[in-house]
Amino acid sequence: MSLLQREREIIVHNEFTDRFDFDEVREFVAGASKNLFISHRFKTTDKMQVQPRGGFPTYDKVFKLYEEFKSAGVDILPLTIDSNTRLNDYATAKKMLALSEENDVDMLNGYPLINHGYRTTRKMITHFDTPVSLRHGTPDARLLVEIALASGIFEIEGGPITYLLPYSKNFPLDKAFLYWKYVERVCALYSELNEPINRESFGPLSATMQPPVIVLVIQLIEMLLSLEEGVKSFSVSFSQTGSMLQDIVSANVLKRLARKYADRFGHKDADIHLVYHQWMGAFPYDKSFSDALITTSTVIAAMVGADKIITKTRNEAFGIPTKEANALAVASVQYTLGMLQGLPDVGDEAEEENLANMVDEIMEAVFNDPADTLWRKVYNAIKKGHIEIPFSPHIINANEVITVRDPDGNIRLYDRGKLPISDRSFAFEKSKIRLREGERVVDKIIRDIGIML
Amino acid sequence: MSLLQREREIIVHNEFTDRFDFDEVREFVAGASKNLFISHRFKTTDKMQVQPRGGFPTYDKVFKLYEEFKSAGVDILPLTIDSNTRLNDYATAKKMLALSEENDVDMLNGYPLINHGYRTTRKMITHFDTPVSLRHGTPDARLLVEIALASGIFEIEGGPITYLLPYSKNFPLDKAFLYWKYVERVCALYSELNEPINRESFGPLSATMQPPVIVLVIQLIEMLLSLEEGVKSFSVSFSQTGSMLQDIVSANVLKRLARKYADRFGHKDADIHLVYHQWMGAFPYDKSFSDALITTSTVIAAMVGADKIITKTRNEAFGIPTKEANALAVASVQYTLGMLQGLPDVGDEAEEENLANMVDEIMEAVFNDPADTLWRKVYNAIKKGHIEIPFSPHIINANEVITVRDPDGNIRLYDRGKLPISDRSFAFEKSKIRLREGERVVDKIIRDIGIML
Amino acid sequence: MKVVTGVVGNDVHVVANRLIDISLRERGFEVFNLGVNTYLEEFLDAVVETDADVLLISSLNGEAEGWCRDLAILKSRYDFGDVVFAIGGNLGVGEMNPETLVPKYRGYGFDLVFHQIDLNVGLDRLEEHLKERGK
Amino acid sequence: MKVVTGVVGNDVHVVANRLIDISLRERGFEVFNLGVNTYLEEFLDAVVETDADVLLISSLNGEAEGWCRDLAILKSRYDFGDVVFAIGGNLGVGEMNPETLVPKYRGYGFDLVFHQIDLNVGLDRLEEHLKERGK
Ligand code: B12
Ligand code: B12
Repeated sequence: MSLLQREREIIVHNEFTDRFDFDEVREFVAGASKNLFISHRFKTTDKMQVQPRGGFPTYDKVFKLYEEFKSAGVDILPLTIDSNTRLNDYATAKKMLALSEENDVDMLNGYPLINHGYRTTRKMITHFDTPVSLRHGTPDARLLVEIALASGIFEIEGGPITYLLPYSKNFPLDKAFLYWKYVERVCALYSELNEPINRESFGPLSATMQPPVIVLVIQLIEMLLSLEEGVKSFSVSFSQTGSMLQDIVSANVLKRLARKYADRFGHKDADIHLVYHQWMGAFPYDKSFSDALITTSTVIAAMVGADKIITKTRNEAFGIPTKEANALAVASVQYTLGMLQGLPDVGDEAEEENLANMVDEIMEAVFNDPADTLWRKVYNAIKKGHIEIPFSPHIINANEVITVRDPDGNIRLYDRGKLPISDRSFAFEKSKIRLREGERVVDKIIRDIGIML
Repeated sequence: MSLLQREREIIVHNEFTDRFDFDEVREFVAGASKNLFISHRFKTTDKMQVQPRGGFPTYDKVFKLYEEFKSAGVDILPLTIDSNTRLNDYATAKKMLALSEENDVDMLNGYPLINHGYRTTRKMITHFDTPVSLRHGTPDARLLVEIALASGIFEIEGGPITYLLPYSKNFPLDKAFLYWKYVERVCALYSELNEPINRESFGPLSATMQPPVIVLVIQLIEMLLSLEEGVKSFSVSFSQTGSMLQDIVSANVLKRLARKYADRFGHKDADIHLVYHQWMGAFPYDKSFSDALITTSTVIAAMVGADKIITKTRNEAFGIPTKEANALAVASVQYTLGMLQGLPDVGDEAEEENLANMVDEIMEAVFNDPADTLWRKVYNAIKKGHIEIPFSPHIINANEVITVRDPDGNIRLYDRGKLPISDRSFAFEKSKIRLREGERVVDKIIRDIGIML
Repeated sequence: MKVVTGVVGNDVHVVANRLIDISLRERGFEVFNLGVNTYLEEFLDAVVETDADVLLISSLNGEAEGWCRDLAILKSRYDFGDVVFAIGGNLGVGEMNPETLVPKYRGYGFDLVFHQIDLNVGLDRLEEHLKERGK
Repeated sequence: MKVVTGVVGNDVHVVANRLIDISLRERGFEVFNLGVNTYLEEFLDAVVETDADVLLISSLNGEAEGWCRDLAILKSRYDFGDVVFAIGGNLGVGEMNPETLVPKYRGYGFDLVFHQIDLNVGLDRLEEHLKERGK
């Protein structure tokens, strides 16, 4: 028995999981309907795939949610996991699930997949025969991913950085890398049986004033860490910045560099996709404004040429959306994509060049770290502050980079912290910034966070 | 007394108008608040001006509509006239107004301005102290415009072609030119007293498969006819075509050529503005889709750099919108414009060149007509089919041009009819068209009309 | 079978009218299209003149009611035998409840009333109706 | 005046927390910010340790109820004197009616409850409340 297999047996053997039958699961994956694989969908259509977010505590509510989504014309179904499960607190999740089932109130903000188990969940997934994407935010997702794959969920979102720095306060970084290595390897293993399992990184990060350079670096690194373990289908992603041009520039550079770095590391056979998240920051309380924001995001997604769009809802500012509000957004996004025609091909040479330079500079600094493996180099880079995420709650995050918006809404580096970018690149960023006479940077940042309100 | 003044006295002396006091009106215009002039607004702000459509039969309902618009953040108020008044059928308008007032049901699709009169209407206009735009569709608008200007409405939409070919079945064309000449001259006269009166052409035409070349030619001609009479502030306009790129191309070419032709004819001092109409064709019956369409139009308007946007509502497919639905659109468009940032500068050289060439070709053909005045040249051009409007109900319209959409949604000339455009330009258009195997052109046209449904 | 069609009143919405013209012809009707901006009397005269089987009126701009309330009176002046009277389009100003609109127009003398109903759906129903009447 | 603040439970929404930290300092409070992912016991311990005047809890991800229903019991174990207990953010899962939410949290032992209320509005009300209490 391989070391990995031994670890897997330990992981799936716990008080919250019914007997996990590896052979049965292998067989299930090998024979699973192609319709469950987003990697297969990407190969067979050019249409931008529309995927909402969503998950409820109980099986029945998720089932009804999926029905609602299907009738709204969804392309990819989501399964959002509750935040106790994300923090591996299955006991609390269990308690809250019981309360939710008894009282018909939602005491969890997502679906506690471990507590429901794969046998039950698989029924639902195969019933809908549509790709499902696992949305969580879990640093240690080993058990979660085993149960998800066994359930027929063949897209796994996240990564050791993107699901850690924005989602955790003190989870150890090195553990996260190792746990995600496990996830990648399990995904790679299953990928050999049928269509590839798709892995997707979470580009929105903390969804607050994230400079594209940091987003792109982290996307590329998580992609490389995943491909390195044998994953063959990977989605890089980012979320609406607030500037249409910055979104276009980000997409153009990300597409180009993802291919470049994948090829450079010998992964020419890997499929790479681009995912666009509708605005991930603070939403307005006026629901018709939220509708307008959602449509605007959709138009931008079409302009950047995303392969998939992840939608928000008009209820975003208020709380977990009802299934109706959620389905409404799906239908409206599909409508918009269907009627949008004649999109121009846009770019900005100077911006793209500077962004690509900054990304390359940081990537080189990471590669030049003397550690032996890529994940250790990245780990060191984060510890050194060569990589950091503004508004991360994590204690290891450097918290030195400061970003503000330029007059066109582009997010710019105001303080580069310890990011290893050249003076020249940084000067380009700085040159775009204009502060009002006497305005304090913190007030500017508060305004810049709230641009959609 | 000038000939014009004698004509004016005859016009305003009729059974539906209370004594018209020219001196008092002159004085009123001379002393009117600058806030009533959109021409002044254009000079003092860069913000895209948001203007809905709207009009109800009774004074009270229009007053409430304006209140609703103001609290939604409107920039320019509309006054839409009912269709009996448009056809100078003031007697029917009067009857229907009485029925509307008695029964509290709207028996007219707009405000019968003649029947209300300028003394009453002016109270409302000055109360709101906001520019008002007159939307009608009247071939003989002489009386209407006198009453409008006397009421404090300082923007007059329309023109001898744009308010005739799409709006009338058999109104004589030469009369329309002469009646509009009157309108231009009255506008020019008042323009000397205070800020200029703004004239605006109606680019949407019949709002159905209008090829940009025809729209642009007609915009330029109506602009020249107006400037020729002394108007100093003019807005050219067009409506969403269904292809983002075609909108951008149209705007770029229209802006450039409007300046070029204005200058060429010695009107260097005229201010020219660009107005964008949200989708003017058939709207979907799903109101949230209409919302999405409205937001998409708004994004495109921002990309084309319009000075003013004219909004639709989520009720468009159903009927005259309630004031609430109308105000909702205004608020949502303002929200979208406020949050949209980082718009790229887009264009398409080949498309712009071909469009400009076609426009120039038709313009030259018009100028080369041997008639003595511009309006007669244009009149002849329409009679010859050198200018025509697809889906015009007018009996003089040539009805030979056929347009279809190319795969990117651009409206293309499939049959150029008698339009005097060169083989080379036409070949460019034709080369873009793709028909499905065995598809009949009429079925394609029906599909192409209904792209937003 | 002969159909007189057109758009009633001061209404210039011609797009549906063009499509109706084409669709009726394709369905084998002989079409007399009076176009937009046609008054009720003109429609009735044309029905008489052409000896039509169907009068199919469109109205889009919301004015139909004002123009059609007199239909019953006008109908009583001639003998239209079994001519089918149909009206379609957008039959009210503002958003209307079809459940109150339809009976109202039937009261005016229309056999078939199509408020905001697709052209082809409406024409299918017209053909059924004609069949039922044994035409 | 001393304030203990942070985000309760398994909640990682840190943005408001950073802004609250800055705003409280600007208003002259001495701030002990426990950050995100803080449990109720840790908050209470910190209040005791720092001898704070105010405990200001945030919750954004909708889990507050699960974590705060035990406050009354915990409060009864210590003597908190006149410490002001405030909670704010997004206090329910899904869209909630503030009229049922606020009394519920008051029942748990909070003096001030700010559901979906802007930070500065909330802090203004906190200062008023402190004044009223003669602090
Ligand atoms: C950005 C964001 C994230 C980022 C957070 C990054 C980070 N580390 O901070 C990311 C993407 C990582 C994220 C993750 C998740 N999120 Co989140 N997130 C948001 C979002 C879009 C904006 C939050 C924000 O930063 N706002 C800006 C700050 C300045 O404002 P604020 O936090 O809203 O707080 C204001 C007030 O509440 C007030 N306030 C806050 N605390 C206090 C205290 C007092 C005393 C007072 C007076 C006022 C006050 O002050 C602020 C300014 O006015 C909101 C939705 C929204 N508001 O639009 C959802 C939202 C808060 N998230 C939500 C959820 C559920 C999650 C997840 C569980 C994933 C999921 N299911 O989607 C995970 C959470 C994981 C976890 N363990 O907690 C839900 C909460 C649901 C509910 N309450 O019903 C929301 C409402 C979205 C939604 N509609 O579903 N999220
Ligand atoms: C294009 C358009 C115009 C163009 C018309 C160009 C032209 N000459 O044809 C222009 C811009 C000039 C215009 C002008 C006006 N319009 Co207009 N216009 C429209 C719009 C956007 C689309 C109409 C269209 O072409 N649709 C495509 C065709 C194929 O479909 P259709 O006409 O809707 O008809 C369908 C069905 O009704 C059915 N049908 C039609 N007739 C019949 C008959 C039978 C028997 C059957 C079975 C079916 C049937 O078949 C069609 C296909 O399914 C509609 C709103 C909408 N629908 O989105 C407003 C609309 C019809 N217009 C309206 C109005 C009020 C006007 C104006 C008075 C100006 C104003 N106040 O805004 C003027 C009219 C002047 C006049 N004298 O009539 C209103 C009518 C209001 C109401 N009923 O409550 C509408 C609904 C817009 C609105 N919400 O305010 N308009």
